[in-house]
Amino acid sequence: QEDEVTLTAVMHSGLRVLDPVITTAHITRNHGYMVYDVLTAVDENFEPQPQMADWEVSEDGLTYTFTLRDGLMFHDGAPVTGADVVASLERWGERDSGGQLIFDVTESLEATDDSTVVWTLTEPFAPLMDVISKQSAVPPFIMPARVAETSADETITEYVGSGPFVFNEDEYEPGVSVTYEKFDDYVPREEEPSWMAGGKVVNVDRVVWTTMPDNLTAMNALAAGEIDYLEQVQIDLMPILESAPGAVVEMRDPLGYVTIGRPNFLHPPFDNKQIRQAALAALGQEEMLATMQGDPEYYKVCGAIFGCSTPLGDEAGADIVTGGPDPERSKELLEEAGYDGTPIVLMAPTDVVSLVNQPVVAAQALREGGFEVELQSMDWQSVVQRRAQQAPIGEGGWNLFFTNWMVPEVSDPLINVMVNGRGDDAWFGWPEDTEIEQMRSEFVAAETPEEQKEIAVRIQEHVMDNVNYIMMGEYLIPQARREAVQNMIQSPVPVFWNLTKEAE
Amino acid sequence: MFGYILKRLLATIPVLLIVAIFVFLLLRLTPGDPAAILAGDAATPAQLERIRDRLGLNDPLYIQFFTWFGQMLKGDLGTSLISNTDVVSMVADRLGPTINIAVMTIVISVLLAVPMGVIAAWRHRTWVDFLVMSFSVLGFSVPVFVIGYILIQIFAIELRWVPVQGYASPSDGIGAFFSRAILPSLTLATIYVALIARMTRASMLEVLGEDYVRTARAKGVRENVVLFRHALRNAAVPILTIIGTGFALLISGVVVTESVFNVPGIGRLTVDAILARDYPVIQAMILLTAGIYVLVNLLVDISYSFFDPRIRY
Amino acid sequence: MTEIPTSRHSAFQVLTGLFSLPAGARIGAGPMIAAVVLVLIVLASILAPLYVPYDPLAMNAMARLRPPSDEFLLGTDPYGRDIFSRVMTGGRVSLLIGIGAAVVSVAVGLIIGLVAGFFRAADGIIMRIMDSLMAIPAILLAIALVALNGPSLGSVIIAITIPEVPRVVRLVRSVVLSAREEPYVEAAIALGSSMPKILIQHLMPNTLAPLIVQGTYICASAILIEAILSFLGAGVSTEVPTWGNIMAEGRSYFQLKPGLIFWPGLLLSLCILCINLLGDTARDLLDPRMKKREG
Amino acid sequence: MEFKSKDFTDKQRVLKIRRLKVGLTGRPAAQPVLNEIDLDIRAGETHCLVGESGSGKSVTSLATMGLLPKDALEVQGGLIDLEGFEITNATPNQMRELRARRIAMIFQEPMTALNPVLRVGEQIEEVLNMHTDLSQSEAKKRTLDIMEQVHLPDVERVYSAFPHQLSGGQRQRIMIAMALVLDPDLLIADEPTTALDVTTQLQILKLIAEMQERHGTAVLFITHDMGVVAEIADTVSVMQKGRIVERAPIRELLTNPQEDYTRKLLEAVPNLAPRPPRSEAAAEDVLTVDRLDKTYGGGGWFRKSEGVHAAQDVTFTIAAGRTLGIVGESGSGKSTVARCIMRLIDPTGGEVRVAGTEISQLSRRQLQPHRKHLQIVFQDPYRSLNPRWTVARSLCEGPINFGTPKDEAMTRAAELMELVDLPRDALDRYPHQFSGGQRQRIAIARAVAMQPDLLVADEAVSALDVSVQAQVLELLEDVQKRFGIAMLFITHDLRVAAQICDEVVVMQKGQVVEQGPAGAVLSDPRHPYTRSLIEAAPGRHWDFANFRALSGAPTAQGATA
Ligand SMILES: Nc1ncnc2c1ncn2[C@@H]1O[C@H](COP(=O)(O)OP(=O)(O)OP(=O)(O)O)[C@@H](O)[C@H]1O
Ligand SMILES: Nc1ncnc2c1ncn2[C@@H]1O[C@H](COP(=O)(O)OP(=O)(O)OP(=O)(O)O)[C@@H](O)[C@H]1O
Ligand SMILES: [Mg+2]
Ligand SMILES: [Mg+2]
Repeated sequence: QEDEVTLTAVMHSGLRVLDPVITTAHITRNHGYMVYDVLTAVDENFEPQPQMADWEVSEDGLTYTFTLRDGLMFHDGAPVTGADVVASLERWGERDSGGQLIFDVTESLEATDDSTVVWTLTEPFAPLMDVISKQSAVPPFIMPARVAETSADETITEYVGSGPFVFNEDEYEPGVSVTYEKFDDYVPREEEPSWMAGGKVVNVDRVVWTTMPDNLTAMNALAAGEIDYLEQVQIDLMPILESAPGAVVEMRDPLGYVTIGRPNFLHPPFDNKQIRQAALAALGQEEMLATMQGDPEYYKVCGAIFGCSTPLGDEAGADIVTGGPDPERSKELLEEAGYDGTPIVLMAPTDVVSLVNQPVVAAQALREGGFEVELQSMDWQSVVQRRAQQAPIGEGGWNLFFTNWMVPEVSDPLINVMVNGRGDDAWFGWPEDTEIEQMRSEFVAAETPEEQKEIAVRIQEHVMDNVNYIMMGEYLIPQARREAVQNMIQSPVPVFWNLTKEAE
Repeated sequence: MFGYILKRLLATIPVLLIVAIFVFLLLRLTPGDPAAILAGDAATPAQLERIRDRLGLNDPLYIQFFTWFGQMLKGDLGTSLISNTDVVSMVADRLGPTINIAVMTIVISVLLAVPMGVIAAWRHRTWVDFLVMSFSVLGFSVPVFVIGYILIQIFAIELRWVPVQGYASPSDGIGAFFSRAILPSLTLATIYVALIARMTRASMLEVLGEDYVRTARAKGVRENVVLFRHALRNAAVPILTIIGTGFALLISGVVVTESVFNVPGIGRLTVDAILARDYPVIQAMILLTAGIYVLVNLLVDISYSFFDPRIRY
Repeated sequence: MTEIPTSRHSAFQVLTGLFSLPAGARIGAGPMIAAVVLVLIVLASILAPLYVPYDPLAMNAMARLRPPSDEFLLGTDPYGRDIFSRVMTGGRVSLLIGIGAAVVSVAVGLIIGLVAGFFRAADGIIMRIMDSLMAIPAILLAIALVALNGPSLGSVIIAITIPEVPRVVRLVRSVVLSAREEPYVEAAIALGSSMPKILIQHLMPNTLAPLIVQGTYICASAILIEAILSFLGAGVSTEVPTWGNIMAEGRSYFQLKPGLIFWPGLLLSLCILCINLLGDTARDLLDPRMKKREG
Repeated sequence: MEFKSKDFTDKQRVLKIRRLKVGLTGRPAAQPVLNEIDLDIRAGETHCLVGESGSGKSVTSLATMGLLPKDALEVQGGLIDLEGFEITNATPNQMRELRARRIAMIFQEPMTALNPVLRVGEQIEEVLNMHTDLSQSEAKKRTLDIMEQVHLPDVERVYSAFPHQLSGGQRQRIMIAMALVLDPDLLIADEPTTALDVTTQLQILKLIAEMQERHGTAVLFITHDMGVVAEIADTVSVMQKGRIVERAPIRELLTNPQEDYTRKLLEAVPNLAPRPPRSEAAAEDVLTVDRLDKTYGGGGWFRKSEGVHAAQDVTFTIAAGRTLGIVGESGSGKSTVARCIMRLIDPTGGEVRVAGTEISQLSRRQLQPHRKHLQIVFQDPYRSLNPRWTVARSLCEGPINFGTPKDEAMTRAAELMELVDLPRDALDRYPHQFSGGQRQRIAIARAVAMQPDLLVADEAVSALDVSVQAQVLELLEDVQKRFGIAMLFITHDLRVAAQICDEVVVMQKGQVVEQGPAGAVLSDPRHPYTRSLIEAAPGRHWDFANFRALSGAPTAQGATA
């Protein structure tokens, strides 16, 4: 027992929800990858790869057959069967927006035997493999059927998976710390690991995740060697680690995040396209990113709504935000639109570090661009509740808020919720945008990557013109580790297989 | 005595009841929706609505209140809306660190502050008095988190005497516990020391002017005996009182120090719960802290009679 | 005939003395310095807009976290705003919060306390409610209240005030309860004075001295609580600079750019130090029990 | 009357004070508090220090003990010699050694002079622990022994009692035991009996004398009560404004005082023989108290507590222009009766009729119009006036409440100031700018301003010096005569009662034990309690004002010359 290797990692947030299907929270998704396995997963080239199962697609593109590999076993010792897979996919399909689209065209989904699952569609759904292999927001994790039968609106209460780590329920303290043990019976694939695909070989005995509410404390703890790994490093604080022996700062996730602003289409003034465009003109990516990140190495001015380094990413029509703030243009547009000086209610969260800066910088820029701005500070929970309010401004409504996404969460028109144009059914802000819906249907129907790309570019142009949302650029968050921790997989999701920890 | 304790315990019931109603209403008026945090960024309105239904958040307020209240009477504080864990066990896990650190803080504070206050009063209007008072006013003037950072910088980073952060329970070894608990305790103690030293001084000044102190001196009693045997015991009641009411300050301080030193205690739990609108947890926590506060002050009141035989219940 | 003044009236003597400083009143150098420093800080804060070199809100993403220089006297913050301008302007709101919280809680507490102290019938209920308010941890209540109303200046003041009110109520009530046993109050009853008249003319002035002392402490602790609320993310909006939120914003930079915490912290601590010192002095001077030893 | 008359010249001198000067710390130029004091006390001698309040008696005693409050007072010259040891230069340690062994002190307030949180036995034993090497059990034995000597009952029990569990007299016995346990050569007693009942006072005085006899202790006894002086002194020093103005053996001082000041002091002592009765004009009754009852407390949440029967079945009447006195020891219920009559508290039974109206059952509101018929003057002149109000405002408060216009009230206030012999311009001053006697005059003026039918004076002169007391009593009589007010006069001082009352009611434990014309009750008491009260009055056979024994007293003047 003495030479058990424990890895202590400080994660970006406390784990509170243990059900990776019910929530989109990143920390819960990360937890999902520890405990559960997935059927298939994209690799670093965004190519779906087999994980628990191989698959075959029929000629007509209507039948998908999945075959589970041998040796798959849940932590309680039961083998993974086709029934488990079906139940898990069905629960996931109720929660995930991509999943919902697939189930809309599903004829049947059944386990034909213990290791085979057949998915039959009523019409072809080209991106099906991309959707079920996606890394975020909700990947379809496979659970035992009895667990997966829990209603999709209720959280599960049993945490048994077939992933490479076992969740230690006794040592779990919600929001504070969670402990995972190596699952000795896990059989990794043979392939080299790449993102969530490939062999998941565990080289440590225990992984402990904790949170530290104070950034500085976490940095000091890593510098002092009290922890092994720090998921997110505040850029400005990097000098603390630079001078600390044994600490390494590096990039793990090459894609990073986007930060965006979302206007409310229901109420003046942002129900007016020209005024939305004025806002776009008033804002400048560089100013905002620099304030958030400081060091230009860790941000990227980028106007591609699907991300600059993704297959569908394209910066068409984006110079208006990438070219720096243009208050004059903004004023002109406001003039033309007949802006009457109604103040814009801009919601500013105070308690989420990664979201504090944007509204403050934006408020300043918008004012310079001729807007009246009412910056309303509140905690993130209040933002979350308020942004769901469709009421007019005077009755608890809002005009603009900012949030962040991981690049893989916005990387195509199906995943990216902000390009949904279905009015009341759309994401907060509720644009009623038939053109974009049309383009999204075309995207689903598209058969080749080239075709998809072409549609994506049109969506990009449309979004820049119509200002469905304001792309404020990409940024990267480095991680830090002790030198003794090595071989961590480069991926948007921090995963703890493959890595090794030497004695320090 | 027993009758008095019983009476006081009964008297806490209305207090806690008012706290319960107040907090319940306050929380339901506060914007925020636990269903939204549960479901995450991309949830649709229909999904949220269904989750709210499940959590009982769509019931009329009074039904929610009586459901919660009825369960509470049965000792069931419910389950966290967010993490779906039993509130009682959640709180139980977090209580230890806070209580241990609080106790250590009180011990440190009393051991430091009382002699300080006594000496300041004894040497009233001399440089000793000035020094003690300056220190105690200073302890009152610097925000807790700044004190915490300074202590970390000096003792953990520069001197490397103790770890930067974390908590170990005494069962993990006394050394581990002390090395991690000492800085948070000291941080919290600065306010408390200031408070107690100040009150000790004031109370001692008053007592030192009393006739029986003069009597003691007239008996030829040594000065330290005069101070600690004759005067201090008589000065004890206000000091105890301030220890009791200062407990509220301690709870406030705990919230901050637990963040700075990464202690998994109830202060952080409560703040997190408030920010996540995890109603059952907030309700339980505020009731718990209010209960502890009331209880501590009851203990303080009872301890009066230990120091002052005139007080009998 | 010489008479040794009893404690009761010396309290009053000293109170009048506090404002007119009669011959023989001894106020040490400490409180004098404190008063001067405090006045300087208050003036500097109020007049800040007249002399600070930059708009405290003006950002410059390209000039973030600059070290002190001729251009930026104390350097810049993570938004590229001038720290000097922010710190000096920040005092206005911090002091406003301190004074606002002190005035509001003293005023509200005074009214409730007088009522509780005088009307036996109301006393029980009022004190139970006050006990309850006191039992709720101030910070948690404040966070919840700020979450409820949004972190505006007003709601921060209210959030700080509510937990302080019960303390003031208790103080006022205890003064009223003891003062109403005074022979001069009984004499007033015998002279046919009505209850409200006795309450306002005889009893209320007794609460003045302790309230002044209490007020200084509330003022000082309000400024501190504002800082803690900011630290916990429930403070005043960053568009309104206060010492508290400047420090809270700078807290991550404690090791790298201590100025962000040091300067507002210094002014804040100096201020509180002075207020406390003056409060203590007032207490020493006003509290009859303190005088006893010398008298 | 019998005086002590032993000659001490051959005895060893215990205390010798020469040209002692005490002043405010650090202000040698200021008026000194003690100015060139000389004092000698020899073994076995009782030396009394008398003088008005503030004359420096206590400061003298504290200087001798080396207990002057350092930050306020300091010795600025002279010497204090205790059996050859110079106290003014002693180090704190030397002083500490001296105390309790060679010099001990008893203070006025037995209530506050004992540490309330320590058992009394321990407090005595502490002296032994400090100054001797006695073992624990020996110390306890000695303690119990000395407690026996001061006639404490049930010493084992008292040993482990706390001060608040003992009566005032018992506490003072503890103090004496503590002072005498190491057999000091000098005992200083600063007003040791002033706070006690006359009967208890007598016992304590006897005890001190007995202990002195037994141990040969020299006693410096401070008092302002001439009666006490007459009882116990061998020699007397009279102090005035920090000086000793006269010193003489007791008999000489009482029969033939040299100084005007001494003479004035003695003349002011009221006579214990009742004054001649006033003619009984057929006036109507202003106050009728009928079977008045008051029980404090009782009730309670969990158990019914007993409650204190502070007044039971009290019945009396007072006619206009007459004075009725209520006397009795502390706690006998005097104030309770007064406060019931004033309706400051609500009686639990019986009737109170003032100027024809039954007021005991009226509500506050109904009572209000009747308030002007009855007024009260309290004991404590410092606390009965609102310190924040000018005299004028206090004087006008009542009349304005009853609808007098403001300027009219002011004019009336000015007249009243004249009536009570204070300058008109004093109206704009605050209470603290007056002496105690003056303040009591203002309080009387305030009461009189309402032109009441009944004036209640609850210990109205007890807090005042004898000389001031005499003036205030005079004023009360004067006011009564002028306005024909009926007066209820409450006092524990039989001398005062004898001089001012027409009728006297004697109370004990809440009950009236005897009542009747003052002359009858005080010179021919029927109830044993009244008798014991009168017998305990110190110096009761001496007519201080006339420097001779009371005529008709059992022991004639010169019996022990
Ligand atoms: N601590 C002190 N500081 C300043 N002056 C004092 C102090 N104590 C006493 N005095 C002054 O010394 C004088 C003598 O006071 P002292 O207490 O000896 O009077 P006393 O004769 O004992 O009067 P009483 O009969 O009222 O006890 C008074 O004028 C008093 O004001
Ligand atoms: N408010 C009260 N509550 C309960 N008991 C009281 C109260 N006031 C007085 N007593 C009790 O009633 C009894 C009579 O008290 P009262 O004050 O009338 O005596 P007194 O004769 O005026 O004594 P003194 O001469 O000391 O003024 C005492 O035993 C006292 O303890
Ligand atoms: Mg005296
Ligand atoms: Mg009385």
